[in-house]
Amino acid sequence: MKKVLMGNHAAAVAAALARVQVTVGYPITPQTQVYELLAEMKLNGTLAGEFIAAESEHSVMAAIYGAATAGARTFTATSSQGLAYMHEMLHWVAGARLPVVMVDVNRALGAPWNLGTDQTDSLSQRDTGWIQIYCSTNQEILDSVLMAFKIAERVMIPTMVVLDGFTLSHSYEPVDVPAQDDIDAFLPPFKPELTLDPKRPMTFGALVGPKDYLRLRRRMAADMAEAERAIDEVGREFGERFGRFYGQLDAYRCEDAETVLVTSGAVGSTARAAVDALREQGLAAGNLRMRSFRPFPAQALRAFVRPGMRLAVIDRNYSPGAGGIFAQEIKAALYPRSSASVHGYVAGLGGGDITVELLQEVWRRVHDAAAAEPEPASWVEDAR
Amino acid sequence: MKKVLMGNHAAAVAAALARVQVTVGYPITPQTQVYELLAEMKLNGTLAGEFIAAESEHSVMAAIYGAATAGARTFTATSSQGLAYMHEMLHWVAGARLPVVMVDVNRALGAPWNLGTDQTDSLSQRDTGWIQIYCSTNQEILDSVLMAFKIAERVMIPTMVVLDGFTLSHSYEPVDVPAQDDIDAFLPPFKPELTLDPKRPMTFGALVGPKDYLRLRRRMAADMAEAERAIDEVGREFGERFGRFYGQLDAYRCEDAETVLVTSGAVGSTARAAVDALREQGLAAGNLRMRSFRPFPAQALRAFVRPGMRLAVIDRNYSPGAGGIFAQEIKAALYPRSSASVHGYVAGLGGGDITVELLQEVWRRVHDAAAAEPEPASWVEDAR
Amino acid sequence: MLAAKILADAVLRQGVKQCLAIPEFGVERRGAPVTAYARLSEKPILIRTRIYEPDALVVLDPTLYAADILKGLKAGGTVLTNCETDALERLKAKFPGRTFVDVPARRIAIELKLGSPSSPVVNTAMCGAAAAVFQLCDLEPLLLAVRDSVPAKTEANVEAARKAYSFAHERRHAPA
Amino acid sequence: MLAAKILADAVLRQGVKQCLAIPEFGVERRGAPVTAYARLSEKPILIRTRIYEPDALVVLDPTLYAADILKGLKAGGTVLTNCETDALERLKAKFPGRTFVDVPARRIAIELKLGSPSSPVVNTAMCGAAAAVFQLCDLEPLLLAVRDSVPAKTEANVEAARKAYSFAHERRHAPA
Amino acid sequence: MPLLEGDPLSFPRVIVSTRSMSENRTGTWRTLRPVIDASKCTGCLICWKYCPEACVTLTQKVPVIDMNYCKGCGICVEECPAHCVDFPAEEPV
Amino acid sequence: MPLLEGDPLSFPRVIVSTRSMSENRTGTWRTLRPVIDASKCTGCLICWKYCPEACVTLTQKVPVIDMNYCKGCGICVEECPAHCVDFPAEEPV
Amino acid sequence: MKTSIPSNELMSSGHLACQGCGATLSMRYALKGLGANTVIVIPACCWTILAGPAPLSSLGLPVLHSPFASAAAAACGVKAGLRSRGDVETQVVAWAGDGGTFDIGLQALSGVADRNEDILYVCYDNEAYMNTGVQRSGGTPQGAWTMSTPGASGSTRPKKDLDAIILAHHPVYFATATPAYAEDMVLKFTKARAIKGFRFIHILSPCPPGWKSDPKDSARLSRLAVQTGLLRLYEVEDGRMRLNMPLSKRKPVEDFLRAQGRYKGMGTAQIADLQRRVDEAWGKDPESEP
Amino acid sequence: MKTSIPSNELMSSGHLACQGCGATLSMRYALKGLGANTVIVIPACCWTILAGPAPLSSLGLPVLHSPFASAAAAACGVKAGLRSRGDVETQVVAWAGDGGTFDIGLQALSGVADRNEDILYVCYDNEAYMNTGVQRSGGTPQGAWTMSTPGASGSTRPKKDLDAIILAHHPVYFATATPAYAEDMVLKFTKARAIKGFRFIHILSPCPPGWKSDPKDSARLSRLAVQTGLLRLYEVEDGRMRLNMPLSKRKPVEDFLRAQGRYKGMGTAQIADLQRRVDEAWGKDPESEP
Ligand SMILES: Cc1ncc(C[n+]2csc(CCOP(=O)(O)OP(=O)(O)O)c2C)c(N)n1
Ligand SMILES: Cc1ncc(C[n+]2csc(CCOP(=O)(O)OP(=O)(O)O)c2C)c(N)n1
Ligand code: SF4
Ligand code: SF4
Ligand code: SF4
Ligand code: SF4
Ligand code: SF4
Ligand code: SF4
Ligand SMILES: [Mg+2]
Ligand SMILES: [Mg+2]
Repeated sequence: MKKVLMGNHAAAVAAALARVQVTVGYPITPQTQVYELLAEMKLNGTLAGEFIAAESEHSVMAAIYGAATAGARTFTATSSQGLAYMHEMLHWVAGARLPVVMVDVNRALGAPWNLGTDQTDSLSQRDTGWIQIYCSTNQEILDSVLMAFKIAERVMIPTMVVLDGFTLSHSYEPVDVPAQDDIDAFLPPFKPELTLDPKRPMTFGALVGPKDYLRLRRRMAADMAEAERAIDEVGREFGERFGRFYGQLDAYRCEDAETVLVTSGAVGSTARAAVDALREQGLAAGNLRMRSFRPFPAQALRAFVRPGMRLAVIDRNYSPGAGGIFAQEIKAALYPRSSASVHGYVAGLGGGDITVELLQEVWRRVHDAAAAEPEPASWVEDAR
Repeated sequence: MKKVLMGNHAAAVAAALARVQVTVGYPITPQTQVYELLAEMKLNGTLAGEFIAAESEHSVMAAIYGAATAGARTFTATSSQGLAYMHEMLHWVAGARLPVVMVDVNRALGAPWNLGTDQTDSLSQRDTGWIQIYCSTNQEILDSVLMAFKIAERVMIPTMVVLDGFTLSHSYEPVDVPAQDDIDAFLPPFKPELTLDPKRPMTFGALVGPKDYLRLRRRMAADMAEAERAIDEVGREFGERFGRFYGQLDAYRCEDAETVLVTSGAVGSTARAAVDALREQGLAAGNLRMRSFRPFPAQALRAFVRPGMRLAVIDRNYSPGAGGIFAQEIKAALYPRSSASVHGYVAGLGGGDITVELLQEVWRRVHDAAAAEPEPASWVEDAR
Repeated sequence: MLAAKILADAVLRQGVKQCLAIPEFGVERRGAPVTAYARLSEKPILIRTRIYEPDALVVLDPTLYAADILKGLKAGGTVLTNCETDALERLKAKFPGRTFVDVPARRIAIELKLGSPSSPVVNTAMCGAAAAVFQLCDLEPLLLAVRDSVPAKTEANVEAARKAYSFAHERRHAPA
Repeated sequence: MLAAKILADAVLRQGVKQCLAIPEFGVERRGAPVTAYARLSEKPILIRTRIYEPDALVVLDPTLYAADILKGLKAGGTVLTNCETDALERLKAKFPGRTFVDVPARRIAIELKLGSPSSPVVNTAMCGAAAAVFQLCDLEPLLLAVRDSVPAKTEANVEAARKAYSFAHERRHAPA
Repeated sequence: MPLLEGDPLSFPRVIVSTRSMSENRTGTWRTLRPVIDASKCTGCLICWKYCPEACVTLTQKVPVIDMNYCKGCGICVEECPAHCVDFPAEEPV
Repeated sequence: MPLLEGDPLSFPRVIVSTRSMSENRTGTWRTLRPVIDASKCTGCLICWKYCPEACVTLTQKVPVIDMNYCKGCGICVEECPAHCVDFPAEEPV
Repeated sequence: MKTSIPSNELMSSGHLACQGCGATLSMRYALKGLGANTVIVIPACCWTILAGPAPLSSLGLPVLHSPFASAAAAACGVKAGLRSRGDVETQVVAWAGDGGTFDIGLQALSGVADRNEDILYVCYDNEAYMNTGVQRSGGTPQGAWTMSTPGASGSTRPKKDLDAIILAHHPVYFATATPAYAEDMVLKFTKARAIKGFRFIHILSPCPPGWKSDPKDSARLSRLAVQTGLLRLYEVEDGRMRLNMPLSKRKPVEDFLRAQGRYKGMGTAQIADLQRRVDEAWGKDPESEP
Repeated sequence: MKTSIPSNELMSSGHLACQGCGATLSMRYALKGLGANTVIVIPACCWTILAGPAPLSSLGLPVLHSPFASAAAAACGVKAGLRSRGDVETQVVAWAGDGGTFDIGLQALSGVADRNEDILYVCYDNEAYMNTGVQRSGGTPQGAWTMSTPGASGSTRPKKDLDAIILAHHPVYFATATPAYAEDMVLKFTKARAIKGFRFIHILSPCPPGWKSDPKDSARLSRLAVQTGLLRLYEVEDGRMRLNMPLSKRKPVEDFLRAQGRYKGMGTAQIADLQRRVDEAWGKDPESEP
């Protein structure tokens, strides 16, 4: 059934449809409506499981940690400073190999205070061991949250579904909400092997030496590789069931594209309008949307890139002393096999609009650049 | 004067010699002796400034934030979970452009618990906006803390001096402790331009819109570029004053090396023994020690690498879904200009020894590899 | 924002067009002026940015015309207002080439006891007017959308939307 | 670890060799057995790992020989012990080809009231013995190192180091 | 066009606030307008005391409300012991 | 040699503790050894009660101390109301 | 001037508070008491916005914005920093909402109180997370609606007893206040300014959108909270408690509740119950800690 | 059997505690009272080590290790998780040191208490950060030496009044305990087990290396803490306080202090002062909250 939903509500509705058993939450702009709708659904019975209103985000993730180890399917949502405040717990939950699903609504980190969308909050969690999926529409938010449970539970890695603050979180658009039965068929109950159970006492998280620690992390690496497959396979299964297909990458008019706008999040949607406009001008433009960022889709990307292709990477994020994070990781993934050139553009930090006009300009700059030789990241803006 | 100091004490002594005005601390293995020695020095007057024993690391960095904005030279030290717990504040302090100096003693992050050295704690702060310097001896710890203040205050970026848990933190070796007068000449008092002062009231950290936010981050990027220079220049000045020279990179027997062990931290010291051993066997081995990681020394690295060179990168850290972090960032920095091949090796996570024998084996593997084509990171261990 | 949501919902129910409603980003404080954007199209809507040159404008707060909110409006665009005073005439004079439609949303809200006289809640009334003026949808889907979106004082709000819709509908069909 | 630090300090004062003292990594609990390593060299010490095949061993706790701590010791290596019982003879029989030097560190510590009889603190005495047995340094730098490193009961500790040094020094010079 | 112009080093490292918020005229928020009846006013200053906008000025016997800032909350209307503040609807500009 | 061997997927995702810590014999920590004088013992079980190692067993009239675990803390010596626990130095093995 | 309140205004007009905001009144009075030689530390809360977006400021003093959980620690850092530079005079004030005090800021606050750091901590308590649009905090009273306790019964848990928690730390000075009693509030800040060590002032601060009340009622509600006995105005100095506003006759709590939409779900039984509890608390021990 | 203490041992021998560790005694008794149908959540503290390195465990129950600041929240998560899967019986216990309770875990603890989550929180209080080698915590008493308060005067701040802080949250059950009174402790855990809602037990737990005491004295010191009146054994149920160990005659506090090296720096004047404060506290109100 189609409903007009804001992005935050799409996330909350998906969690309820996934029959989460324990939800924990805490308010923060621009995520708060996820939390509020969950509270409301708990009250009216739409959300069946336990609902905990924690006193801080660190405790949110700690409670999730306890609940997930006890065997429950768990969900939460946060943003920006809240995500950063739970950083210690993010590492912990990943190391504990718990298939938690969390929504992060992108928002810039301070100092100074800023409420606008900015991916640095989620991307700066890139080493915590979470799968990360970036959404471009409210429909994709709902679908991705549902798929996230299936992916996470298959590889036992927590999964973060990321959406742009305001641009998606607060925008209303029609979203197709699948029927509960269909979702139940897609997503069976969570039945973990090892849980906290007095009948089968075991200890979780106890001290290990370096030999075990190394092997646990290598196992995690192997499961991350498996997650690359899982994202594609679950996306395909989802498509077969619900008619909307997803994968690690999402290419648009790239077959013969010479220069490709590489985007993530909602910019991926606007970029298609830019590509359409460029194509109308007879230019060989394409858009590659990076849906997954962790595990980094290195293989898929290498398969996608053709020699001589130019990638104009739009980073609505910034790692000080390194540059745009997508551009950096793309370069590392392509090193040294590819003759494609990678051109990094930092734009839209702190909520600046990344407009169709801006994207076209960037595309042209990259396409027309004298040499294929990349410069350090350029900083761009739509001056309006 | 030479003194036998454990690595942690070298750090604390350096902070006192730098005349820090506000020190805040909290215990955590293997950093605790920094905290304890500072407390003792405060008691006996060797540490002149204010000393706050906070109730958590988040508050440590919050208090540092307040003190630094009030215009004080500030110092703290932490490790692992403690560093992770202050993650939100790390972003904040960097955004606030405060030249805080912090020591991080590397230790693995949980789950599960592990106390061994592992760089993932500091490297997973790579997007927070801190300068990061990695040390290989206790002498270098002391020297780097002193230099860190000078670098940080020049570019107004907080600086993290990183040392290996136990391997350096708890090892005793002779350290040359410069005289206070010489240090005072090297490091003048901290005199910030903008501070909290009722006579000149101003607000720090207030909400900004996207246009300002973007420009603030671009300014940070420019200062990070400046920091690359600052690390080299301050290292040179330090060398001229004290006879020990430092820079972003530290190359050993690399002039004619065909394959280079790329290391960081204390492994950089052991790697020289491995290089010596390989050279004795007539092999063209070299060692490149990455002293700075943020800003990433991309330019210096590109200048260092020769075509056809093979880099065997030892990563005592691991980013799930991406691999070893040094290897990843090196690849990105070299893309696509260099024909050097980069071979990532993950080793020693959670405190495993990275021995001379292991390093030689890795070197040989890379040197003898059939093709220069890199594989995904290999996981290695000294089985003893 | 609720108004934008209601309109998007009504448009969806009508079944012809797509609608994407986007808020102004940032700090929202009760009583402070806020902005929102909506795109309507028969094709899927891809662009997810602010609208810099809107085709139409709806102004909920009659005291807000001092702000230069009208400057981006395309020539030939339509403005839906809530003035009920001769201020409207001054506006028309100031912005020639735009069509102004004025709706007594405030009076409707006060009549139906929506909000308090000091701060009447006009959003559902203005929704109704907008639906009619910009031909977004028929009355029925509009009222269903209002009913689904407004949990408190539902019927009064539905009634407000209906009244304003009718008022504006007539206006539109009346000779200008 | 304090013992290792004192030795490193004494070696530095002697001025000939370099010393790097490394602890066993991980959990330390009062009363539980712990290990530490030290490297000595006339050149700068680069290697910063555990020592898997030491040239020499110092065992502070006489009850610890059950643990297989001796297995890595190179043949021809030296073990400094603190047994004072016929257990020493059993050890010698079990590990032929190693030199054993036994020092009454426990007795010295109890005499000087270091620690309690139930857990005497033997580290300074063993330091003294090690300095002598392994010819790390002269008596004077050793005693200075102890004095600088031990804040409590300093003089008693200095005395313990001196006694053990003398004892071991004689032993080493006596026929084996 | 889209490249950020100017030397990045010419932008400040932090933006401190030094200008007064009074540049922001909040009078536009007002939908009702407090009007003091000077004839009834006792000058008790209670309206000054309780104004959250700090926009009632003391300069005269009868307080003056600065309409550039008054948001029309009505506290002065409610609290005035002499009931001398009227509260009609604001006129659109 | 240095490459980690085996399929990474054959290693567990987490290592849970299921075996008892009693595999760890803490008797080696002991430097003093509690010895109960059976003739004086009243069987009051106070030594059992206060043993932090839970290594005093109840199976007999006179409690038996499991020397595999006893760390020689001396609490039983101190607390025994009959003063019947002796505490000589431990012998090296 | 018919009031003892100083006329200088350190808080400017033009700020972004909602109409009838009690938190602005509170700040206005606080600064009158504190004077200009003061640094204010503000964690995430409505005042993050009210203090003004850069480069504007509604406060004529140095202000430090800090993350949500960090007000107390940041303030003690500022104090140490100033002291280390020889400034021992400047007052450092942490100014936080109930969320940043009862919930996410509590740990840092407790630490600072434990160490008796020389700061004044002010909690302006509007009884919910208002800046994010009214969600329950530890300061939300039982029965109050919020967006996260949306049912008719509202919040099911009683308000956390922050005063008792703070008093357990034996602050050198503690006081409660509310804007209706403006002179009292100014006096308390003037007093607090002169004391060294850890001080705490707890302000009940009306909030029209969060309380679902009419903006014009903010002063009235603040007054009613005291007149009904729901809020006691008192001070604790060196462990000695002093009631500032003894009540000979209390108004029914209903007067307070009925003027606020957030209590709409409270039935007569619940109101009677609350009335009974207030009566008991006052009856038992009119001069003791509430 | 001359004791009421159950003979089953859920805590095994072979653990890694120092000789004479009071925290192991406490755990041993606690589990005797709680029984096997219990999950234990342990944040960073000595018990992180004592519970055993993987794959060993000294506890015959499910155990969850959690980060330092998170014990209470993780425990309430476990409870919710179990409940969501239909298990409403299993007890969930957070077991934390004083550092993890007075300091870094306080926020989560207060949140859980505020929400009246159905868990039992136990603080074994050895009065310092012991696992990191004895640094001052909020639980460290005035005058006690630690590695971070190394001077002769030791810690200059009084011990944080955790009991008052917790009691301000009105837990359904609260008790103090110490291992010398083993039967009392077991009883309290048995009792707590049967109650629903937020419960708290505060254990004073001797620690030879941290207290600089002889391992053999651990039971004796625990007893002396009570006999000198420094520690009161009491319970609070539904707001009613009950003293479990009324003292007709108290021993001098000096007996307790002198047996511990950490108080070596306390001179006779300070000891007399402490004695006076203890006398006052007991004299004033022997049955009230300490
Ligand atoms: C770590 C973190 N979590 C959440 C937020 C979002 N946040 C900002 S202000 C606020 C509410 C503040 O409530 P309160 O302290 O009561 O102040 P009020 O807004 O009511 O004045 C919240 C939840 C944040 N900024 N940082
Ligand atoms: C965030 C964080 N900070 C610091 C530490 C280091 N740490 C581990 S245990 C501990 C001390 C615990 O003290 P307490 O809670 O009193 O328990 P005890 O060790 O005394 O039993 C510390 C500081 C940590 N693990 N995590
Ligand atoms: S209506 Fe409100 S803002 Fe205007 S003057 Fe009166 S009190 Fe001030
Ligand atoms: S409150 Fe009323 S009477 Fe008093 S000064 Fe104001 S307007 Fe005049
Ligand atoms: S000495 Fe200690 S460990 Fe040994 S039996 Fe007695 S009480 Fe137990
Ligand atoms: S305490 Fe003494 S008397 Fe009692 S059982 Fe033990 S040994 Fe026997
Ligand atoms: S929400 Fe409440 S506290 Fe915040 S500005 Fe508005 S009235 Fe003031
Ligand atoms: S340090 Fe203290 S609490 Fe920790 S194990 Fe040792 S005796 Fe027990
Ligand atoms: Mg609030
Ligand atoms: Mg402790």
